[in-house]
Amino acid sequence: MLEVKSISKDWKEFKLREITFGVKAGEYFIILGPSGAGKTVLLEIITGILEPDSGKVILDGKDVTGWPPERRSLAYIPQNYALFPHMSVYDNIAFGLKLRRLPKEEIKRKVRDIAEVLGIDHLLHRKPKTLSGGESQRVAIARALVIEPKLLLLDEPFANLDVQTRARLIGEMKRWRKELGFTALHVTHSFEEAVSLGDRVGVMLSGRLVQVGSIREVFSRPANEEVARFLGFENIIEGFAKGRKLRTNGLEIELPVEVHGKVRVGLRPEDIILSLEPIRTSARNEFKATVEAVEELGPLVRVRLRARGLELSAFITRSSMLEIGIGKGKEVYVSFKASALHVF
Amino acid sequence: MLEVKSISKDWKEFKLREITFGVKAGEYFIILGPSGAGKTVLLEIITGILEPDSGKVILDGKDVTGWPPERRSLAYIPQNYALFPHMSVYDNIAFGLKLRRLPKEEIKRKVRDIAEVLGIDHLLHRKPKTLSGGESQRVAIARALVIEPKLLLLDEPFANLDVQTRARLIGEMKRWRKELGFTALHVTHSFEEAVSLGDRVGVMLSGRLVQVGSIREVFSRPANEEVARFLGFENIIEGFAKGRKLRTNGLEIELPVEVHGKVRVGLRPEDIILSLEPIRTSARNEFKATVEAVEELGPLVRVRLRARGLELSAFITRSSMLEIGIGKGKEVYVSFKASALHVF
Amino acid sequence: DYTVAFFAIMGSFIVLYIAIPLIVIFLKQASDWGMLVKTLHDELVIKALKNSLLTATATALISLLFGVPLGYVLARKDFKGKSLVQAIVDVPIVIPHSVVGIMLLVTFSSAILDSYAGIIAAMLFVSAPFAINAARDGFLAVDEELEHVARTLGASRLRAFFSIALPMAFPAIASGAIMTWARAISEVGAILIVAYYPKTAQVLVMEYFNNYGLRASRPISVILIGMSLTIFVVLR
Amino acid sequence: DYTVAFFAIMGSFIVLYIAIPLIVIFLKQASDWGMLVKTLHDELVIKALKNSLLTATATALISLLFGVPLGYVLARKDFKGKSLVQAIVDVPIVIPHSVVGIMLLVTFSSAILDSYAGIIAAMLFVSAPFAINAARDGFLAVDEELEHVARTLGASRLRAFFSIALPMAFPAIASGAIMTWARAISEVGAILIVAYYPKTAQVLVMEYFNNYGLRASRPISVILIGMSLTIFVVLR
Repeated sequence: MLEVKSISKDWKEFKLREITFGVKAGEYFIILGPSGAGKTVLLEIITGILEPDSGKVILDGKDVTGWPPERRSLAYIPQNYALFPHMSVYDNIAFGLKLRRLPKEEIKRKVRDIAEVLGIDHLLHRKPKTLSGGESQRVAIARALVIEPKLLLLDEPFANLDVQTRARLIGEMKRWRKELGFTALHVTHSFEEAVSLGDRVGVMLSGRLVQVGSIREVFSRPANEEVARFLGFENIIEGFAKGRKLRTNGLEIELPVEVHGKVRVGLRPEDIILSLEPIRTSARNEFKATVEAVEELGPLVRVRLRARGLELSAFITRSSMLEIGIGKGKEVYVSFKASALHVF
Repeated sequence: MLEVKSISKDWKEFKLREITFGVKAGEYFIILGPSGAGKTVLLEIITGILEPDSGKVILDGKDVTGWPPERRSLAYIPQNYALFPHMSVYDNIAFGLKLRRLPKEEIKRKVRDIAEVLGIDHLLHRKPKTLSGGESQRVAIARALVIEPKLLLLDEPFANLDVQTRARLIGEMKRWRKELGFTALHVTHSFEEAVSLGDRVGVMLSGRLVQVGSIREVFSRPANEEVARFLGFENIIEGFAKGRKLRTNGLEIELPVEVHGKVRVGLRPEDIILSLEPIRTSARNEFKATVEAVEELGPLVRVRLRARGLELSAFITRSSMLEIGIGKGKEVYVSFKASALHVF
Repeated sequence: DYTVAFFAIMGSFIVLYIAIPLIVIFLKQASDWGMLVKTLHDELVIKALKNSLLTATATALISLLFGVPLGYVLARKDFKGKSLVQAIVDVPIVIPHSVVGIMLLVTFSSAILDSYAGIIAAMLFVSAPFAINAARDGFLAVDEELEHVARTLGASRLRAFFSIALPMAFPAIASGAIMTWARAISEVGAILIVAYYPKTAQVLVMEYFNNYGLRASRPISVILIGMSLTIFVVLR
Repeated sequence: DYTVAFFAIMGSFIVLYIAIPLIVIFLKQASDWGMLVKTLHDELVIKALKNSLLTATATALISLLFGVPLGYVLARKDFKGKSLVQAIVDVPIVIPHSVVGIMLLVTFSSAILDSYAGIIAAMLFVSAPFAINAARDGFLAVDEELEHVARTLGASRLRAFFSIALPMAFPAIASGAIMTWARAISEVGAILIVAYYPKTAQVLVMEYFNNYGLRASRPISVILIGMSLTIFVVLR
């Protein structure tokens, strides 16, 4: 239903390069990427707010690349919701219907219907600035869905909400989708939203759409090192493999599968265990390493380590940091299971 | 050398209440607290930029509460470094010395000496805006230390630096202290800085100094529930204890020590293990629980759970979330060691 | 704190220098009530006040008609020569008022000489920048995203302008219009050259002063100050 | 995009309305070179230009002397009546220029009549707000933390002002001073009432126009525009 064909665009600091993908009717497609990847620029090109430097946007078989936004029959919910502050919630939702010159009674009925589905029928007389974040987001969704768009475009819709509201809205989003049956293209940096909502996921990194597939596919088989890093494989180890042994930087690492030649393996920092005493078991790789730096990430701490020539990054909790007494220069034992390694 | 006596102050949204503590000569004292606790207001009262509503600031036995900042012989490094942008690095460092009307040659010598210790002698002719964050911080420290202040006040000195620079500067700070032997009062929200630098630590929460002691003391024996929460005991369980059993919300929990009567115990979210199958061993408490919400915190995920009437919060890594397939409504097994419980 | 106290004393001189003439003229006029009443019955004064209000209002409306679209373009579009346009808009502020009159006469000559058109031409030149800059700032404060969303919901660009941008920028534009009006009615130098007739109140103040002295021109002044200050209070 | 194109066309009318008189007066004068040269040798003109420059410069300096301390206090201190002070500072912008002259004469009478002091008094009233507001904005842009740090390093409040706040706010204050100067030299209405003599260039333009017509007043106008635009370009 939506086809995006080799879209390229230079816009401010963003550079989109040859982006191609399709969204099927009824599908919920998620574009997952870190901030700065150019996700918003891509959405604005699809809506017609920006023109691409090259490439095509095809909607229901028609090339709409040069069309103005108002002719595309899409609905767009930007990250800040963009409710019209000078209109009541009712007028916000009715905006698109009034433009379509529907009879007053029908507008009233449609607004009430969608407001009921979204649980905002008690807010219709309020002004947007009196609403909470979650209520604003519901109004923005209602305003978009009431015009029955071919495609709903959502830009980080739950990013500015507190945790409870966010969890509730993600849950309800599934219900609304069943009830109203819309097609959606949703961009986000949140794995949680991707897991909870996405039929398919596209991973977008620095202006390129690197991998498209189901979340499980993408997560278990990252297309390349870049995707792997984005998915949390902070440690990428390069070396020469011979069967189940990998030689690198003077170390020998046991692999989960047999490979030969030059390979790269990925290892998540949370799969590394640190200890003061060696805890050798048959299944583990274990080395002595020196702490190079410690970096707090809220309740978690990232420890940067060096084992001979190999640099590794590990996550431990703040309480373990204090218990083990980890600090710069400390010598510790690093261990991880062979099965935690991911061979690219 | 510095004594702060029952300082209270209402300033903007901050409310300091009866703050009392002392810093001994040669000591490195850390005030640890979340942002919004009023740490900066406290420092500004000590410098004389703000006047307290009540209470006294005593420096070397003299009551300096009403004195203007320039008479107090302190040096203050605010969070943004506050380098004078219209002066070269040399003039920034020499600023305090020129005010003291030292002979030109002596100023030159002193600036060069301190710049050498801090490793910024090659930057003396540069303008502040051409410096990196780490360089700026070094210049700010040099400018403060060159006047040989009785006391150095630092406001979140490493908060705006990248991880590498921060780790390096924390390390060097220890060296400079040995070399120059100053007394310091350092406010921060970072446990890492407290652990690495502090001789003693005061925990400041919403305008009150709640506990003072060594970091190990504070961390192993939080004075109250509030401190415990700040130190990461997100789960506080209240119930009636009888020996080593705690009854609460229809559950029975094994305690590490014998107690009787109404008690509260703390449990860190990272000490809770989640699994799909029961993994009962003698040392563990284990319950069935329902996932109420999932909240991403970078590489970590906070899972909010309900076991009967008990609400718990647990940390797991993002990869475990995906492997176990945790989402709202899912039933899982929650377990934790008795020894992970902290009885207040 | 001696420094701040000293600065405050220095500063209060200039504040008093502005405030005292305002107070003095009202006080003196209060002790000369009869003259004020007489002035309010002077047909010439009434006519001149009408002329002033009429021309200033017309100027403000014309400034809006052209200034609002220009402000919108300056706020929303980047184009070659934009900074030149912005510079031209700001030029009138720095040109001596009598010179403005000469420039306009040199350019439009008899088309504007001694006519309502001339008064408005002079006022427009010196006051239009206020309307343009206020409109530009007003539109800059409206998040363009709102217009984008309106367009995805089916509004044309013009429709999005009238239903989103204009109503939201309205307070800024209105206060710009009031400033434009105030600047227009305060103009004297250019009007003296371009259009001494039809006589405006601000010119009449000068004429009464030259012909009959201070006492005769004071009541009209008080009336004009009253009007200006009312405007000013509305604006804040 | 038709809407924006239409807006741009509407907007360009007002831009052209401001630009064309500027261009026309220069072009016309270029074809009348002799008159310009003659004017430059007219002693009256030279004297009047000197008077204008002198009084405008004096006004700018006085505005700075009192306006900079006031701007600092407005930027750094909260006090009761601050908004009233700010309102008083902005009042001169909305008062008709001839009325400003009357107000000043009513208040100061013969002390300022037909003297340099009178010219400066009139200029100061209308232009001081520019200096005050520019100084205030300049100081607001200087992080107060810098002054705090200077003080902990041993500087008194006054010393911190002179070594930190003033040098950092200097560009803003300088551009405010230039605006003050430009506004002062552009004033006509108030000066005509307070001090027709000693004659300033902006008044002389008017006198030549009244006595000898457009052709005689044009060269002085061109010279004044040249000066104003130079100022304007320096400012940007």
